[in-house]
Amino acid sequence: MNPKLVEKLSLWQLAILIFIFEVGSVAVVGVGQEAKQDAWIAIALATGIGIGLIAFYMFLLSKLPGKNLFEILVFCLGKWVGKFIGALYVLYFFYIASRVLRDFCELIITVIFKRTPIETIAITMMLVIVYMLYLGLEVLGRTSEVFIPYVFSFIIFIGLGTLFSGEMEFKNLQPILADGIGPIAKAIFPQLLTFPFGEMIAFMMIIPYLTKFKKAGKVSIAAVAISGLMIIYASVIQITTLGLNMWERSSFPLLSAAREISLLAFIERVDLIIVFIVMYGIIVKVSVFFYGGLKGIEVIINKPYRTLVFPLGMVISYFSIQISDTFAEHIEEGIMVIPMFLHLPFQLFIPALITPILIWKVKKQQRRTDNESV
Amino acid sequence: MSLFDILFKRHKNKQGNKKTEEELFEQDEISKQYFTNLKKNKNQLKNLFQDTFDFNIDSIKIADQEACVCYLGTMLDKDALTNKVLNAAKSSSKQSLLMDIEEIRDTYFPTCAFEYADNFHKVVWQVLNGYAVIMVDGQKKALALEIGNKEHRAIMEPSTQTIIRGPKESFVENINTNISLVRRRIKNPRLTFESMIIGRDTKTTVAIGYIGNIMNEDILNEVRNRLKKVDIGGVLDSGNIEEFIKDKSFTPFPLTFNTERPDSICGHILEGKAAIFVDGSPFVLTVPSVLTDFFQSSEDYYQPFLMSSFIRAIRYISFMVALVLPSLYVALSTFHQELMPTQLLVSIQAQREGVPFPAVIEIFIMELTFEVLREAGVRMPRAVGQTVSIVGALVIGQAAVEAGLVSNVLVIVVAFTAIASFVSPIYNFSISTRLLRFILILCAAVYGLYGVLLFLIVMVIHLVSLRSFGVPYLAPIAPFKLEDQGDVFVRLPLWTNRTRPTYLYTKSPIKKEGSGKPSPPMQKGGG
Amino acid sequence: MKRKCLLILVMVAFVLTGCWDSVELNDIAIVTGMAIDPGEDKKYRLTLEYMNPANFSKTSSQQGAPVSTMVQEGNSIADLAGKVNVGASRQLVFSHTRVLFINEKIAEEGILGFLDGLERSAPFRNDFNILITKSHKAEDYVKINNPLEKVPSLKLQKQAKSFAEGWGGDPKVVLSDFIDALISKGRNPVTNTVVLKGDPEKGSKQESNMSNGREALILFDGLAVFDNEKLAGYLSLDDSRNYMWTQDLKQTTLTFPCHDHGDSAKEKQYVNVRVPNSRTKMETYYRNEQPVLKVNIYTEAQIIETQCSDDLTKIDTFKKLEKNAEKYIEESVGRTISKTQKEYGVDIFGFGEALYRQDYKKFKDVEDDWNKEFARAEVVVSAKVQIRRAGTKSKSFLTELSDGMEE
Amino acid sequence: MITLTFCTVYIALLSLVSTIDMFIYKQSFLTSLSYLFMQGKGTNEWMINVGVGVGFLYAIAVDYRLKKGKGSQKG
Repeated sequence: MNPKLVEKLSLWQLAILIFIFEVGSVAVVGVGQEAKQDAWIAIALATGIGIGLIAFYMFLLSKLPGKNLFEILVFCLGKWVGKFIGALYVLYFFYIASRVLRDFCELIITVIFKRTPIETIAITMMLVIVYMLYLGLEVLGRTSEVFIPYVFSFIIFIGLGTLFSGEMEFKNLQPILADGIGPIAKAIFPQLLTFPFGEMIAFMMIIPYLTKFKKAGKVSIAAVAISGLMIIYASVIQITTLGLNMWERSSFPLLSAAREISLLAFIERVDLIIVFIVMYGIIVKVSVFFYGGLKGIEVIINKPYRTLVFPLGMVISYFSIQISDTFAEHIEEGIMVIPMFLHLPFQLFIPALITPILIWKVKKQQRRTDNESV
Repeated sequence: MSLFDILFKRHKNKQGNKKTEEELFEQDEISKQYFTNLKKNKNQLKNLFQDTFDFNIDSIKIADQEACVCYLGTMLDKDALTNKVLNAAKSSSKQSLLMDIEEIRDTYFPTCAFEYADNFHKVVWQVLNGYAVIMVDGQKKALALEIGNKEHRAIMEPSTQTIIRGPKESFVENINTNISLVRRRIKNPRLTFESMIIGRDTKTTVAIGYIGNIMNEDILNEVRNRLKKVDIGGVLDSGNIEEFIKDKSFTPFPLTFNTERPDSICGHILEGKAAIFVDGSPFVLTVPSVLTDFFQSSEDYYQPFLMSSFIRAIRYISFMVALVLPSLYVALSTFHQELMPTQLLVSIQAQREGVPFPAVIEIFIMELTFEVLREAGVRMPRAVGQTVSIVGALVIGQAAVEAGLVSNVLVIVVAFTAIASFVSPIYNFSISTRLLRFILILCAAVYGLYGVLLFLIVMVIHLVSLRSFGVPYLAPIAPFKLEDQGDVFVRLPLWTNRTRPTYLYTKSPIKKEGSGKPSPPMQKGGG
Repeated sequence: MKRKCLLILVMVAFVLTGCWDSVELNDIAIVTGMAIDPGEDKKYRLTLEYMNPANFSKTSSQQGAPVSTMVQEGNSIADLAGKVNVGASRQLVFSHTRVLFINEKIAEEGILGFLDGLERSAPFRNDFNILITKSHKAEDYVKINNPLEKVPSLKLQKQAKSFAEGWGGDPKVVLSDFIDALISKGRNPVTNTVVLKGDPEKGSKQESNMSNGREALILFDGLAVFDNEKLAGYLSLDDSRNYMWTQDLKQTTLTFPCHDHGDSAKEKQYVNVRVPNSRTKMETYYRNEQPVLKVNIYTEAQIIETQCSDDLTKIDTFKKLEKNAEKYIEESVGRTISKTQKEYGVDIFGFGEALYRQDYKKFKDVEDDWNKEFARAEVVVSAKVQIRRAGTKSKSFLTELSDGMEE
Repeated sequence: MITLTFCTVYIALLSLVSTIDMFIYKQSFLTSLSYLFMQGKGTNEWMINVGVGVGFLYAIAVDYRLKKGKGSQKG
């Protein structure tokens, strides 16, 4: 007797998923270094753009309720072209999933383990994700519901902990807007725009499966806004605790910041909290991308995705190691290649291109049904 | 006949339960026909029961008719039988009026609980149930009389789930007594008990108890269907049934709640759950059950709410402790020395000096020893049990440390884990932590804290994928229900708790109207 | 069925892999202190101090010395730490390092060589004190016994903490602060210094714990001032407290004269106040192309001891004492700053950073030779002291005495 | 079908990764593709290769079972 494997998410679960998706990895990796001490301003502005972005995605989805990105592509571009673009999206999602997984493996290897091969981390992590997705999207949503209090309160705790340990120095945030808005603009475009906010394109695969689709827009906008606030909070912690120089040089700034916590002469060395936040954040992120890709394949080959979870999960863990030989290559690709050649086209250009076609086709369809009904 | 028997019957007819005693006998290839000829019936019975020593067929004469009374001598009180039946027979034999079976009953056994058996299956069934069956020659029906006084245990204090404040009754083996214990507490005519017979050989009576206008119909049907599907030789305890109606077998977590406390069963029934009574078992099941049920004791509702909330928090914490403390020890001491405060690390290290085993082996030895001791302590006769605990305490606590086999800290870890694992009010929930603990220790030994975290995540994934009769196992937490939070991690005052658990989708979700907040009497006048 | 397969796979993956990083507690030694001296043939001479856990066990205490040390020479610190097992039996764990002693000779040559390794590697935490050793070899400092704290480095760290909290004499410089100051163009690093009094030979013996007096004692001895990565010179212990006034000093006790009259220090009468709380605001600005360094100190105090006969129940007395205290603080802090300007010409106070925050454009112009600007700057120190209360007695008996004398 | 999808995704990702390597290291497509297989001797990369292998076998097994299931349904 298998439990019913339902693929429905509640609004609350969607909000949680978006929150963890956005905050999980970004809070730890640290973003907006180009903007220096004004990173939080850059993030605030980028959150505004991110809200616009998700509103735009929601607009696309609302034109054809219940259809996901791939079905919209097929609807707009016809069966063959649509499926081809869809296949490119599948590749994009899988590739990003591998990259995200790699981020986490690097963290674990650098921070916790010295001799453990990175490959085992990738595989074990992927097995957990495979197990989760095999049980369905709903399980992902519910697991996140269980963990959200921890993720949320741990991030808050890090802030309070560093504050009460006396490690925060708010003067590190000064001077504000020293070099004008040039650096901020540079930080926003393309880095902050695409990572973390643009990556929400993957939610175009999930939002159609909501129980209450109509309210999804407002909820996801609220979730993006809250996660924006959280990222600002995290970056303020990082900058004030570490100082500008250290922050720019740290691979995992929130971790370095958390290491400064020392309360009651006993609560110290709380690295584990960070590892947990990242770990769960990464699980959600990889799952969402992976799920997006799988759903795309489902549309393309017309078969349920469940049997594909395990083999393709292994492929992702394989590529998480293969995408780059060295950490330097990984970072360089992340800065030079990925935003311009992968993120921007897939997150902005293609959706922007299909918008007019979509509107036109939907109108045509409506007219036809109107005519028929008349 | 008592009230609930009538209710039984009503529902048996209404629902048309297929699983009746007759059907079960058909499986056993016993013929159904009841003859008007007494001899044939007698022979049929004798063939069936063969030469079991306690089966009696005594020929008597009632109202000048050939008759016989058949019964299992071990199942009923022979004195009562003599008083009731044989005296009646004696007194009636003087008359020479032909009476049919209804008249016989009305005349001679007006006070006895009775049932007519119009087919042979019923006759056999009533004999097996400890009735005395009177068969009269030439009649189409037999009369089964309840003589009563079967041996059973008196109601005592619960032995597995003791509480300090609250009712001190517990269920016993007899199903009718158990049902009456519930009935006495819930005086609601919509409280319904449906019975069915399960078990090819034991033919155990199983009853589903619920309140008709609260319980969700879909869940109830699911319960009925699953119980109907149960096909098993013997039902000796509710545990047997439990395994058949679980949603998923491959899980360490109990998917049905069981208790021997009538008050907590009543609480569950009032919330909109179904209770499953099994004859012969003092443990009654309730379904659907969710994880948080296992952290709630009925005493929580009898003590002040602040205290109860605190104790509940303690339970959740000790659940986590029982689960992860040993693995945390392994992970921290063999992988992440840097995460421990210096002083703590030094004192642990100092105690581990000279211990010959790696930390994993050390903790495995101690945990295993403890499990063995616990098992021995449970199985031993009570007189010897003392010895076991003394030996255990000495061997584990003292000698092992002094011999340098294990370290002091480890003893503390194991002892604290063990005590923490006893905190869960329901025993079979604490068993699940025992099993998972060992897996967690393995994970910690292989991957350190990363392994522990990974396994905890897997465990949560598993938990959220579980369902108990269609209700998500982690129900008020995930999917999150704000309305139910008043009785999950904390217990808010009873007057705030106005709704039944929403995850049960009850027919009447509102328990009571109005706030009912207690307040001091209004001040009269002003001035 | 499929799920079971998957489960088995997970189990296999778990069990077959793994255990790479596990190390038993019996196989590690916890490093608590490091000392770096110039090597004889090679670049560095590293002394590691690690604990002997048997000594800390409750049941069999006092087995052997609480710590042992290991000396090696090599060209990089990480290399030395890596091959320490040439002589030590256990793997060393560096995450609990408490103190890093650096010989002043090394510091004079520059300490960039090993800072990166310490910062980059994950095991090192950012919570060890960096101390410059004067007089003796750094190696000796990790060997000096003490009856209260068994581990020399732990003793030093505790000492530093108590000193910082009680008197405000330790700038609490940890690795990240040091590196921050090193990178920053508007600030130069400082660290505390220690000096060894007594005979290190005797002090390193266990027997020395048996006597009441100390054979050898490690004392704090003011600040070491760095010009970028090189040691430029020292400031005295009093100067180091004055330095701390500019850096948000938390607690201290302050002794200042209560009268203006009297010349030599011995003739004067003094008041001692305890400062439980103090805030500092630094401002740097240009006035007619002349940099001005302004320090505003706001502080609270309560009287601990007085040698004067002034009536402590009077508002006027409080006002007078406050004024004297302000004057005293202003003078002494000003003295320290101008001493630094004149002798070393490096900005250890962070005035450059203050300018960076307050006037970013101006700082951009001068950042490359900020130290020169610092040296020629005008110093303005203003203190604001509020004496709140006067301990458990209101009037001193001295007041009564002097009253009686007057009558 | 599962196996086909598996192979397609694998090859497509492989070419994507080598294309990116091509730009990063400024070398020809084939060189970067061969580097993907060449590098990692002596490291633990065999593990992920085994992982992919297991995934591939799994895909074949599922395909086989699906086919058999279909066949028996028809027959």
